[in-house]
Parts: sequence; C-alpha cells; structure tokens
Amino acid sequence: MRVHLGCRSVRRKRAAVLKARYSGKPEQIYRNRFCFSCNSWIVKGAAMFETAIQTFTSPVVLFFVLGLLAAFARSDLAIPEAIAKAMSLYLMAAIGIKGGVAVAKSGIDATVISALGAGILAGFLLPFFAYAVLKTFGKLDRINSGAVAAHYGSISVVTFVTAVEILTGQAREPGGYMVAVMAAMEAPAILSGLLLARGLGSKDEGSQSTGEMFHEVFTNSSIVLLLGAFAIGMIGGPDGFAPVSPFFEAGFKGVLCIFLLDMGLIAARRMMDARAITWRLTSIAIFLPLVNGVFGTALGVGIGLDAGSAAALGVLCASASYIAVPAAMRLALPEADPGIYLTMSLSITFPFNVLINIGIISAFAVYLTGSGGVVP
Amino acid sequence: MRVHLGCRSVRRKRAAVLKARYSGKPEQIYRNRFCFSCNSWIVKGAAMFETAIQTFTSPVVLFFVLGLLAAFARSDLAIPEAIAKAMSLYLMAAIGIKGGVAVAKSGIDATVISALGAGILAGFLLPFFAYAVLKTFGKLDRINSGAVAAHYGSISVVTFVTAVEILTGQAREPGGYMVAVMAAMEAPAILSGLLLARGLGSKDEGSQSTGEMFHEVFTNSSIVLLLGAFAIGMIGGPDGFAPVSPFFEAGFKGVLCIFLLDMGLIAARRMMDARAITWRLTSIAIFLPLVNGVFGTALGVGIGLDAGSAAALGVLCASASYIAVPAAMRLALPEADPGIYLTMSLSITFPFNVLINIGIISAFAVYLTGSGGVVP
Amino acid sequence: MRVHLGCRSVRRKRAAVLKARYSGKPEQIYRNRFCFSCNSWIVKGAAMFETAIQTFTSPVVLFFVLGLLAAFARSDLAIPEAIAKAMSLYLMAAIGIKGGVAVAKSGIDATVISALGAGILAGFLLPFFAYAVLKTFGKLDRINSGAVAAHYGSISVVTFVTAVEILTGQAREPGGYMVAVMAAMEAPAILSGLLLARGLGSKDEGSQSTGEMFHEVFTNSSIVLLLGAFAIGMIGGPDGFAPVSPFFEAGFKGVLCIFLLDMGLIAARRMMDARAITWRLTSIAIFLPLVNGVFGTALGVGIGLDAGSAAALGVLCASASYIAVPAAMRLALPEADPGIYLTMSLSITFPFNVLINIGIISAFAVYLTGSGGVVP
Amino acid sequence: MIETVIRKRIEILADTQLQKRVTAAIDKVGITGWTIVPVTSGKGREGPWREERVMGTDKVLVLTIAAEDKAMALAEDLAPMLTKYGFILSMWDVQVIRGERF
Amino acid sequence: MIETVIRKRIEILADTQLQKRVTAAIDKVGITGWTIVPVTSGKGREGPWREERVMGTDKVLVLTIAAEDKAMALAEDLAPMLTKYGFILSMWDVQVIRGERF
Amino acid sequence: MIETVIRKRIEILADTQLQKRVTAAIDKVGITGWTIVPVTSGKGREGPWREERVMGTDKVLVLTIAAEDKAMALAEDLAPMLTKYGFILSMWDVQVIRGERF
Ligand SMILES: Nc1ncnc2c1ncn2[C@@H]1O[C@H](COP(=O)(O)O)[C@@H](O)[C@H]1O
Ligand SMILES: Nc1ncnc2c1ncn2[C@@H]1O[C@H](COP(=O)(O)O)[C@@H](O)[C@H]1O
Ligand SMILES: Nc1ncnc2c1ncn2[C@@H]1O[C@H](COP(=O)(O)O)[C@@H](O)[C@H]1O
Ligand code: NA
Ligand code: NA
Ligand code: NA
Repeated sequence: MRVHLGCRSVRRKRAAVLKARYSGKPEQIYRNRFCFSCNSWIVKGAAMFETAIQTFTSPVVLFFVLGLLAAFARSDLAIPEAIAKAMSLYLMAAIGIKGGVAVAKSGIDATVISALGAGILAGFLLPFFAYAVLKTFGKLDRINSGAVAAHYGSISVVTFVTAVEILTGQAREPGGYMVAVMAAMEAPAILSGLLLARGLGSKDEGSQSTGEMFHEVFTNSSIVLLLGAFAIGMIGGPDGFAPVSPFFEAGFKGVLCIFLLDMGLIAARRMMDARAITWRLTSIAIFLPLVNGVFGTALGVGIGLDAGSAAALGVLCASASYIAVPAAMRLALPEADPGIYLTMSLSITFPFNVLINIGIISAFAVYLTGSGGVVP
Repeated sequence: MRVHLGCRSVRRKRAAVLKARYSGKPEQIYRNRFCFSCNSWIVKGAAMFETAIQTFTSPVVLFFVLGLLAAFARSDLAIPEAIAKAMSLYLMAAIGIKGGVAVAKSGIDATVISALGAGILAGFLLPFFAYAVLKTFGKLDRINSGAVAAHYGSISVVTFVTAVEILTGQAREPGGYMVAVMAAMEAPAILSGLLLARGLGSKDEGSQSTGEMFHEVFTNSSIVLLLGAFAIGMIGGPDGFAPVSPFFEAGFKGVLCIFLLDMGLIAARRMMDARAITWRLTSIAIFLPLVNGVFGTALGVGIGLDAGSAAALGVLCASASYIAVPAAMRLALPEADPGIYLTMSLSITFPFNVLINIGIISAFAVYLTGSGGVVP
Repeated sequence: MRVHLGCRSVRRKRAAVLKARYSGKPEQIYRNRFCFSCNSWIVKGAAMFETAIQTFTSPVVLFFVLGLLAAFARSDLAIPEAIAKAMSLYLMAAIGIKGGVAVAKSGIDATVISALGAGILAGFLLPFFAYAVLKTFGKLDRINSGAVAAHYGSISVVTFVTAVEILTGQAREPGGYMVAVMAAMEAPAILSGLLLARGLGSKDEGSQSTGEMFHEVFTNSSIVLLLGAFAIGMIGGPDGFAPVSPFFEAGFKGVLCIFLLDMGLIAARRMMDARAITWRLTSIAIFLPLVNGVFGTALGVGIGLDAGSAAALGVLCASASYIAVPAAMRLALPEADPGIYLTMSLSITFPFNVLINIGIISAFAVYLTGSGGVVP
Repeated sequence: MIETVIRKRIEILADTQLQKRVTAAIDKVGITGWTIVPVTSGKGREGPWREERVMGTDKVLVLTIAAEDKAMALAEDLAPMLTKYGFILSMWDVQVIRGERF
Repeated sequence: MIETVIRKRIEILADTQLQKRVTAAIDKVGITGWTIVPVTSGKGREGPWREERVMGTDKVLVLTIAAEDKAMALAEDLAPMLTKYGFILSMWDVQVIRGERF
Repeated sequence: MIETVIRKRIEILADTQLQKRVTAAIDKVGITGWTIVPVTSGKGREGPWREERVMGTDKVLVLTIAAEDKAMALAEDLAPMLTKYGFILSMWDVQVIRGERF
C-alpha cells in the first residue's frame, strides 16, 4: 500500500477526470484504480492527499497566489474598484442563475429542505463556539468576541464559489440548491453575534441601528442579486437560460481568476498593514475554519448529502464573511475593531480556506462518503 | 374558437420556436397550428395574446423587473457608473457592427431607403402631435411641452435593442438596416421640439447654444460609436466580423440583462423621487407610446416592411429618448424642467414599453401582416 | 510579371487564407500562386504589398481609425478610465497566459534563448542610435534626448499585441516565447536612456529616485501581471488553460478592438493638444520605427527565427513605450518634458506602427525569409 | 462688481455606508442641498484603508454650503456620530454668489 | 520659514456637459490652470441626482486658484451661467507656495 | 454651543505616482492622517491632461488637516518636491470639532 503521488498515473488520472468531466460520466473514475506503473492499488489515503493537492493546479488558485505574491513584493498592481465591484455582481448573478436553473431541473425535495435547515441551524450555533474560543483563548473583550464570532458563523461567497469550482474539477459538483443554503446562512450568525456582544438585556439605543442593520443585511446588493438571479433561473429554467449562458457560463472561470487575483492583493495588503493581530488570534483564524469545516462536512454527510454537497456545506461553515457581516457590525457594533475582524476573516481565514482547507474538506467528504475509491 | 393559453401546446410551440431559431427555418411555425391537446385550431387572437405574454419569459425582461423591485425595496444594489457607461458603449458597438454586417450582406435597396425616409419623417412629425396633447390635456407650458415632445419624437436605443431581442425570440428578427433607421431618427425630433418650444421668431441668444447643441447631438458618444461600428461592419463584412463575433455576439444578451437591471434600478429610483409628475402627465406617458407605436407599425407595414421590421419601426416611434434629448434640452432649453421630461420618458414610458408595449406592438404587427397564423 | 492587386484572385486568396487559418494548414498558401483571372504568376512584390494592405481590413485597426476620427471630430466619446485600465490588465493576463501555455508546449530551446538575448541587446543598444539622431537632427538637449531615446529602445505592449493579431491573420503567428522577449525588453533601454541623459559621472541625489524607479519598473502592474500569467500558463499548461480559455481567448480580439478605439481617442487628442513638437521631431518619430523595425526584423531572421517571430522582434524594436518608460522618466528625469516624449511615442509612432509599419515589417520578414512565395 | 455673501462650507468625511445619516441630518436642519465627493483611500489612527467598497469600509466626503446658524446646528447634530464612528468635520467661511440660495 | 502668499481658491459645481464653458471662461480671464474633481451625487432644490452620466445629468467640481482680481473677473463672467443653469460657485482665501505661478 | 478649534487644512495636487512621497512626508512630520481625493483632468502651463492612468500621468489631491506648526513643517518639507515636479499646495484655516485628533 504505497502512496502514488509522484508516479505518472496521477497525471494520467487527472487527464481522465478532465476528459470525463467534459464527456459527462464522472462517477467511476475514483473507484478501484490500479496503478500500472507501480503495480499496486491506489488507496484511500492517497486519493485524499491528491484531492488536497489538486487545488494548486487550478488557475483560479494560481491567480490568487499571484495576487498574494504581487502585494508582498509591493507591486502597484490593482484592479480598479468599479471593476472589482462589477466582477462581484457578475459572480453573484451567475451563481444565482445557475443555482436557480439547477433547482428548476431537479425540483425541491426533502434533501433541499434538510440542507437549508442544517445550514440555518449551523449559522445560529457556530458563533457560540467561536465566541467561547475567542473570549478565553483569544483574550478578546465581549464586544470584539461577539463581532468576530458573527463573521465565522456567516459565510464567504467567494470561498464557496472557489470550492464549487474545485469540487467540480474533481467531478463532485455540489447540488444547485447549495446556493440557496449559502444565502440562508448569511444572516443568522449576525443575530447570534449581536446577542453575544450585547448580552440579552442591554438594548441601549441599539434599536434604530439594529433595524437599519437588518434592512441593510437583507437588501444588500449581493443578497438581492443572488436571490433575484436565483428566482430568474427558476422561472426561466434551462430554456430561458440558454441565450444568456455564453455570458454567464463561458466567462465565469476567467472572471473568478481575476477576482481572486484582486482578493489576493487585498488580503495580503491588509495583512502587511495589520497591527491588532496577536499570535493567539492568528491561531484561532486557522483553528476555527478547520473545526467548522469538519463539523459542517459531517453534518452534511449525516443528513444524507452527496460528497460534493457535504463538502460545500463544510466550506460554508468554514468560511468567514468579509463583506456582509463587517458592514453590519460597523452599523450595529461601531465599538468593535475592524482591524481585528477584517484581518482575521479576510487575510488569514480566507487564504487558508482557498489554499488548504477546501482541499482538506473535500478529502474529508470523500473519506466519509467513501466516494473516493477504496482498496478492495 | 377557443383561446389556448393554458394548454400545453403553448409550451411545446415555444420549444419549437426556439429550436427553429437555432436551426434556421423560422417561417412556417406560426401558420396553421392545430392544437392536439384541445383539438382545435389556434386562432389569430390567441397568437397575439401569446406574443404579448412571451415578453415576460425573457431573462432580459426579468432582470429589468428585478431592478425595479430591488429599487422599490430600497436595496443598495447599484451598477458602478463606469460599468454602466461601458455596457452602453458595448451595446452600441455591438448593434452597430451587427447592423453593418447585415447590410453588407443584404445590400441597400428600396426597402431600406423607404424605411429611412419613413423614420425621419416620423421623427419630425410625432412631436407636433405630442405637443398638442401635452399642452392641452397635460396642462404644461410651451417650453416644457416642446421639451417633452422632442423626447417622444426621438428614440431610445435600449428599448429598440430589447425589442429586437424579443422579436428575434419570436422568429421575427427585424432587418439589419433598422439600426440605421434608429440612428437617423435620433435628431429630427429635437428640431421640431425646439421649434415648438421657442416659436418661429424668437431666436434670443439661442444661436450659440443651438450650434453647440447640434455639434453635441451629432458627435455624442452613442451616435459616433453606433455609426462607426456600423461602418466597420459594412467594410469588414461577415469575414471581418468572424474573429470578433465571440466578443460582440456571445456576450450581448448577458450584457443586455445587466444593463436592463441597471435601467430598472434607475427608473424606479427616479420614480420614487419624482415630484413634478401629475396623473395627467402619467397618462400621457402611457398614451403616447401606445398611439405612436400603432402609428409606426402601420406606417412600416404600409411601406412594405416585414412584420419584424414594422414592429421595430413601431417601437422606435413608441420609445422616448432619455439620453441624447435630455442632454440636448439641458443645453438648448435650460428653462425646461428635467424632473418632468426625464421622469416621463425614463420612469414611465420606458418600463411601459419594455414590459407591455413591445408585446402589443409585435402582436399588432403580426395582426397587420398576417404572419401570425390564421384559422383557415 | 504584373502586380495583381485589383484582380479578383486577391480576394479569393484572402478567403483561402482565412479558411486555411481555421482548418490549420497555412503553410503553402503563399507559395507559387497562379492567378487564373489574369493568367500569370503572382510575384513577391505583390505579396508584400498585399501583406501591407491587409492591415486595413482588420477590425482591430478599423476601430483604431474610428477612435482617431472621433477625436478629430471633437466627439465626446470616451472609455471610462476604470474600463481602460481593466482592459489593459485583461490583455496583459491573456497574452501572458497564452505565451506561457505555448512555451509549456514547445519547451525552452536555443531559439528561445537567442531571441531573449537578441531582444535584451537591442533594448540596450537602440537608445544610443536614437540619442544621436535626436541630439543632432532633432535639436533636443541632452536630458530630453536621453528620455526620448529610452522610449524608443523600450517596447509598447499594445503595438506588439496588434502585430500578433495581424500576423496571425496572415498565418504567421509568432512563437509564444516572444511574450517573454517583450517583457525582457521593457527595462534595458531605461538604463541606457538614463546613462545618456545624465552622463556617467553625475549621480546627483538621483540614487534614491533611481532605486525607487527600478522597483517601480519591475513591480509595475503590467509586468507583474504579464509575467505572473506567463508563469501560470507554464504551470497549468494546455490542460489548466482549457477551463479559462473561453474568457481569455474568445473575448481577446473584441477587447483589443475597444482598447484600440480608446488608444485612437487618446493619441489623437494628445496630438491636437501638442505644443512642443517640431517637424524635426515628427520626422524622427516616423524615421526611428522604420529603421529600428528593419533592424529588428533582420536581427530576428539572422538568429534563425521564423518569419512571424522575426517580424514580432522587428515590431518590438520599432515600437516606443508610452506606459512604463514615461512613468520611469517622470520619477528619474523630472526635468524632461512629457509633452515631447509622450506625444512622439503615443501620438505619432504608435499610430504609424499600427497603421503602416506593422504591414511593412511583416512584408519585410516575408521578403527575408522567402516565406511569401516567389516566382519560380 | 458682483456681490458676494459669506456662508459656511462644511465638509464631512464619513463612511459610505452611513452617508444617508449625514445627509438626513443636513436635510433636517433645513440646508438646501449637499454634494458627494468620492475619496479613494486614506490613513488615520486606525491605519490605512483603500477603495474597499467590496468590504463596505470605504468613505465619502459630504460637502454642503449653508448660513452660519444652520452650519452650527448641523455640527451640533452630528457631533455624537462624529465621535462614535470617527467621522471628520471641517468648516470655513466662503464667499458665494446668489447667497439667497443657501 | 517658507514664504506663502494669499490667493483665491474658487470651486464651481457645474454640469459635466457644460464643463467646457466654465474652463473656457477660466482660460479667458487669464488664469493659468484648473483641475476637475469628480462628484458622484447630490441634492438641491430640484431634488436628488446620482452618477447619471448615462443621462448626461451628472456634475463636476471645477477647482482653480488665482489672484483676487482674476478670481473676481471670473465670478463676474460666470454669474449669468450660474443663474441660468443653477451652478454653485464658492471662493475663499488660501495660502500658496510659489505664488508667481497663479 | 459646540466648541470648535482652528486647524490648517492642506491640499496638495500631486502625481499619483508620487503620492507615496507626499504621504510619507505627512507621516514624517507627525500628522495623524490624510485622505486622497481623486481628480480626473486639468490644465496647467504644460497643457491639458485627462484621466491618464494608462500612462501614469494622472494626479490626485492629498488632503490633510493639522495644527499650524505641523502644517508649516510639512510645507517646508514638500517645497523642493513642489518645485521639482510642479505640485500645487494650498492651505487655509478651518474649524474642526474634536481638535485633539489633529
Ligand atoms: N489629519 C487628517 N487629515 C485628513 N484626513 C484624515 C486625518 N485623520 C484621519 N483622516 C481620515 O479619516 C479616516 C479615519 O481616521 P481614523 O478614524 O483616525 O482612522 C482616515 O482613514 C483618513 O481618511
Ligand atoms: N447647499 C448646498 N451645498 C452643497 N451643494 C449643493 C447645495 N445646494 C445644491 N447643491 C448641489 O447643487 C446641485 C444642484 O442644485 P439645485 O440646482 O438646487 O438642484 C445639487 O444637486 C447639489 O449637488
Ligand atoms: N491655477 C490653477 N488652479 C488649479 N489647478 C491648477 C492650476 N494650475 C495648474 N493646475 C493643475 O496642476 C496641473 C499641473 O500644472 P502645470 O504644472 O502648470 O502644468 C494642471 O494640469 C492642473 O491640474
Ligand atoms: Na462560516
Ligand atoms: Na419615439
Ligand atoms: Na522599441
């Protein structure tokens, strides 16, 4: 039982996966592979390791790394703000419409409902665990612990999209309904985080801000576009999608590359400017996505999702918001320090998830569901 | 003779149209259809009604509706200005080049000449009718009546493009020369409107502004790009167009979706801010496109255009400018109130045209040309 | 031996070239053609002339001309700055990744190494010739002569990309490694130019600025993105490129069209504003690209490059920087007048190269390598 | 000679997200209008920021011209927000034409 | 100590479309230069507007620094346009270095 | 009545490319912060320019508020650069709230 990383069969297999992806029968590829060059069966552990390593061959991830490196080299490379905004709107519209079309095809069944329920529940509960860790090990005060906890309970759309790309590249595309799960997981953690930060009693003048904040959370451009495009996808179905698919589908991966390039630049620049981050907080920003990712994946497998969808749920739990929640916290908890919550979620957790954790989670999902091929 | 709206054949027919559109023989589809599920012939009236209703299944229109709803819900969704500008330039270049290539293929014949003549004439004359209505029923003063009348005599490029998309979806693509007709109809109404607003005698200091204004109208970015791309399309022909067609063709519908999303946001926001709009003006902003649309369609059929091109001429007459003419009026008639002319053309007439009137006009063109299938 | 420009076979041949380009066997087309309509062999001279003339049928060049005309007509047509920036980043990423993939396929061999060496050498030496001409015939002072010379030794990415498009359209696509040659030629001329402008001795306070300048030159966004994408292309190879190719390949020519439209606008507007440009400088701005182009092409053929790659090297030598070098000069030689170096490189040399010189250079490469077909 | 009158010009650097609160305060004290000037980056006690619309942490400059009494009322109104969110307000005297507008 | 001199700083909020008329007036009175600052939205007596380049109804801030006499000449020159199109002009004294430039 | 204190407001029009040198000077004299306002075009003795980021010849307005002594120190510091690169600096007195910040 040897690990076949270096052997040529790995490359061959990747080509096979790619071929299968484009010819549409991805299922049996990972099962029972025999390596002819070293004359032995490729084992579960090797498959997991490979799965984790594949991440780095994706151009999407390579562009992210390029962004990180360019910023560390103090290059003046920058994507104009209007373009970054437009790319983010494009990605929202594209994943919304694709998810909607997928659900229009598959219909809404018990799996979808339970995935939604699991996601919302996780969104509510994860901040409590995060809060405990931040307060004790992280040595943050109540306000900041609550604010950071809200970020880790909520989700990062770009992490999710990157994971979907990588999982699809492994022939494990998550179900289209996971887009709806993602949308549903955006807000609950904000409630928990506020509760933790403010305590139950003290509602000092917060009421106005809180109402304003929830209006903002539910009408912020990402959510509106995501859900609106989802609805359009459901109404139009595959037929309605056909004429716009060249725009929303063909460009998707390329736009994601450039967007991740920009995220790499932003994340690295913020890291270099960071002042308020201790080694304790850095550790937590890596520990939480690991634990939450494992939890979410197990939850997904537990409620009966396929490997891809379970991994996607794991990634949602592992990811930390750096758009919706910071905006909400700035309104509702102005005393909390953006230097802490943005740096943790954007500059540590986000790169960790994209570069390493998606691979780990996907390998874990393969392990749990046994869809990665086992020695007979 | 029953109307078959709900019956399944409607869906089947739509699929057939789509299929036919992509395989290139659209002609006989609408003729003599027999509905097997309810055992009767589908009649002219039903075909018209269906034609009108199809509008709402187009993703282009759905995105427009999403924009309206998002603005009414006071979402902060917004397309960055640079992107909106770029999309509008892209649409101009794309329709220009497509029109030019089409004319390069078909050549310039009597139909093209008479369509151009009819368009220019309509542009000159429509403002007189609009002025009379605005002055008497609308109770506007001379200046404002003239300014608004100029808007309704001129055209809206986006309304035209949306109509072309919808008509093409119904297998009634207008001729490529209609792009030239559209360009020719932009300016004449401005002349009529100024004449009406100022009277014949009074040329007070206007001369400088008027010269400047006409330079601006004829060199404004939309017209220059539209006509320039038209010329490039004519020079290059189908061969020259081939290498750039992935860019200008594949992305077109998707960009139009996002552009209409933005137009929906802008139109609805302006409507919510409107102060100067009475119920009389609101009625006129719906009445004029209806009447002008019917007039233009009839004119088109009268001079021998096919159903699609006649409908396109109807849409051009029905549409009201909200880019070129407001800019011209701001220079030449600064006393006129933008709160009136922009709100009428952008927030009432534009949505009415996109959501309802294009459907009506297209159904009317089908009725007049008999191309929609009649009971034998 | 008559020249067959007007005869119909020319058109037929162009169609054949186009067809061959898309079916993949471009080689024999230009050899031994016999014109049946005028009953004689088409000769080298004619082939060269045609090659030069083909430039004007490319939509890319037509859009550039449209930009020039629109600016001369004082139209307000303008591409928003954020979009221009984004397009330039897109072009960098796209040519970088394409070049990298090409080199991943072909590998790095002696040709690549010698092309790199030749390019770097040319970058160092060309400024000395330019300096001599500028100082004597151009009557510029030392500082300005050095600054302008640096521009002509360095390269213009957009000129290169346009040339690649045109050469590819003639079935003479340059090797992918020419992208690396281009990147390598950006900086050396700056060194020579500074040396010439400042003399060897005087290092007055320049040290800080010079260090800063070189950091800027090597980390400026274009270079970083170009080389980064090149590396990604090499790492990912054709397999990794496949999923993002719709974005980076399908849109490329269209984006280049719009980008050149913008360059036409900018070049013409700067020309109309120019004050410091004498007829001597204008002549030099046409003379230098001619001479450098011929020199570079001959150098390329001399070291054994194919016709397309030799022409590309010629274009690199002929082109003058208007992005990297002006930025560097502003830092290191603030006394030099941007009104001189920008106007010369951007408003005279750039249009001359795009409209005329690329055609000449490509014809010259055909002549030297004999790949254009000769009378037997 | 054209006649000018003295008014206060007030500029407030605020979070884009909270722009509406600032302009609402301007409307409330009865000032006739305001104008938004974009800003792209900056540095303060909390470190540097850049155009971060993607993260909702960008800022704008709200500019308004008003008579002195209204200007002071506005400053009074905004003071708590300035402290809470770290906005910056500066104001100075300017000459304007058509003073009745402000 | 570095020496500063007093000049007028003038800012005119004008329609983008009419920017050229304002800068032509600046050139005409002999001021050496001007700079355009973008603005993205605003509210006045005629209601709110946003970045509306698509409709040609957006605005810019034209900024210029000049000696007092030229500044007053400019204000005089622009006054009719200010009234007709509803532009806003404000000016105030500033210290500048290298005063001979302005 | 809310209390205001007088500070200097300094605005420097500089090449985007050299923005870092200006802000470094601001940091060096101990001013707490600065804000960048974009500008899109202009005209000076060297002729007109437009948004030319593509050519690296565009400009920004660096805005900073400081106590008079620091403001004068900054002006002193920047003077050579102003001359060498043709930057423009203007400053004037403004009232600010929470003066201890600046
Ligand atoms: N002295 C200053 N002058 C100009 N702008 C400042 C100054 N201090 C702070 N700012 C701006 O205000 C923002 C917030 O400041 P702070 O709350 O101190 O981080 C900074 O990012 C700057 O854009
Ligand atoms: N008091 C004010 N302070 C600053 N800007 C103003 C003021 N009044 C009007 N504006 C600006 O001038 C534009 C036109 O004003 P109005 O002509 O009153 O609608 C408004 O949209 C604002 O951008
Ligand atoms: N008097 C002025 N007022 C405002 N801005 C100016 C003035 N003079 C020059 N500028 C700006 O400074 C830039 C450089 O000026 P110059 O170095 O004279 O070409 C110009 O392009 C304008 O943007
Ligand atoms: Na999470
Ligand atoms: Na009309
Ligand atoms: Na060169």
